Amino acid sequence: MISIQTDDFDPAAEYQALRNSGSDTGAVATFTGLVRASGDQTGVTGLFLEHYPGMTEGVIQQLMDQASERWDIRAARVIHRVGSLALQEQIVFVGVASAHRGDAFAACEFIMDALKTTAPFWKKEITEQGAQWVEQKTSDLERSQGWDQN
Amino acid sequence: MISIQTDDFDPAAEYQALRNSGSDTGAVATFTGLVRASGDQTGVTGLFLEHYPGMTEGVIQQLMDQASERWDIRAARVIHRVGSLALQEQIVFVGVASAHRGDAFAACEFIMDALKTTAPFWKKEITEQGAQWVEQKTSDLERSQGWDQN
Amino acid sequence: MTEPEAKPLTVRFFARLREELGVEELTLPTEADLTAGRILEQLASRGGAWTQLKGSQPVMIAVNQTMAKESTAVGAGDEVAFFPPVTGG
Amino acid sequence: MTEPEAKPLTVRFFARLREELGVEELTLPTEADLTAGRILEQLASRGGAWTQLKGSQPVMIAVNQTMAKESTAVGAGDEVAFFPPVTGG
Repeated sequence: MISIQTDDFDPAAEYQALRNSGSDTGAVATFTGLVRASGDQTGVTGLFLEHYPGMTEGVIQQLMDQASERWDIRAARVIHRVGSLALQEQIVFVGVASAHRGDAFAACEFIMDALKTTAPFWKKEITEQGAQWVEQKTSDLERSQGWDQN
Repeated sequence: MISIQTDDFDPAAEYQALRNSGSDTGAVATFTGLVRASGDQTGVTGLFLEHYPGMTEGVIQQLMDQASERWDIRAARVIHRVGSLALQEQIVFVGVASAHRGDAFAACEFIMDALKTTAPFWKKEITEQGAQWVEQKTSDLERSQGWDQN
Repeated sequence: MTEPEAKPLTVRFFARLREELGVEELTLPTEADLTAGRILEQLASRGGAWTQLKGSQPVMIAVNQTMAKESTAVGAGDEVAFFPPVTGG
Repeated sequence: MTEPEAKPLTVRFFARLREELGVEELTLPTEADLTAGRILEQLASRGGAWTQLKGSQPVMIAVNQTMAKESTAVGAGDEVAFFPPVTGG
């Protein structure tokens, strides 16, 4: 399940869907990203998120397919918000259900890391001094490339 | 927060507590373990879990302290159930809030892996043929030892 | 017989590029041996904010919603997108 | 002056060991140079199910709720626990 949406989401509902993915689901790993006060700048009061409708969903589907080839996955769900978000609002949810925790953790982290460097989303930080597009992080690229070497 | 309890728990409430751990919390990673049908045996209908009151809480606290020394953690919560659990019931919850996702993922997975090999819990699988204590997995020991080499 | 009307090529911009160029989408006529890189050169030659398309900051390219390179061939009916490195999640 | 009464040493068993020995907790008198391993030997010499304490299956040891070894010294007032490898989570 992939959803790109302006509305907030409910991680509890996502978790329940993952939990109910079969009697051999023994592990559910989830990640939620939140708007925090210190990003590229300090004193962040909100974000504006833009995406490339169609391509974004396609890229995330490919990441989920890659994860399914690599790990035993019973269910996976990705939600990413776009538009204006205030401090501490939820930005992104990635959840994976598997028989075993190793697969659930790895697939969840892989999807999140790869999403950050390959899915077409762009983030603008809002501070009292104005708005500024966020620069891509070398550390994000390195985390994502790390999965190629495993 | 550490709780060893017979009652079920609500991952949504745990997530909210982690999410509200400060304006620089940008990442919440959670893991939930569930009773699944195929364990050491197939056709598992339930589990019985025993622990060592006092020592169990002490060991988990040490793991959380170790995680805090190693990663930037804003909050961490561990819940583990004991007693009789039916198929698909929740067994364990580990959640970590951090500024960054790398720290949240690593600390959550470390605590879970280390808990499995060092916290005094013992699991008995119930099938229609009877009950049988679960044997420790070499794979769990290897996963846990992997953290020493990082 | 009438010649079929050539379908145009759509170019889209996102995020900082969209804002600084003041354009979300434009259409270009197609020509022989066209590539995504050739389009970048043509647009950069417009001057002003457009020069950044061949400037020091990286410009990512997608053709028909798949990541592409400057050497990727493009033609009639294709959707070419230019955008800064992605920063979601 | 009266001699202080020697505090006993508590031994606890968990999980499969608790079930197969049919004992959850017992107290032992203390003696000089006692170790966790010496207690295992003494208990194993009781025969029957007790022999597994020195058998092929690993027996984990905790002294005062901290993981310990056979060589760990124990004495009056200590809590010694024996259990199979842990399998929680």
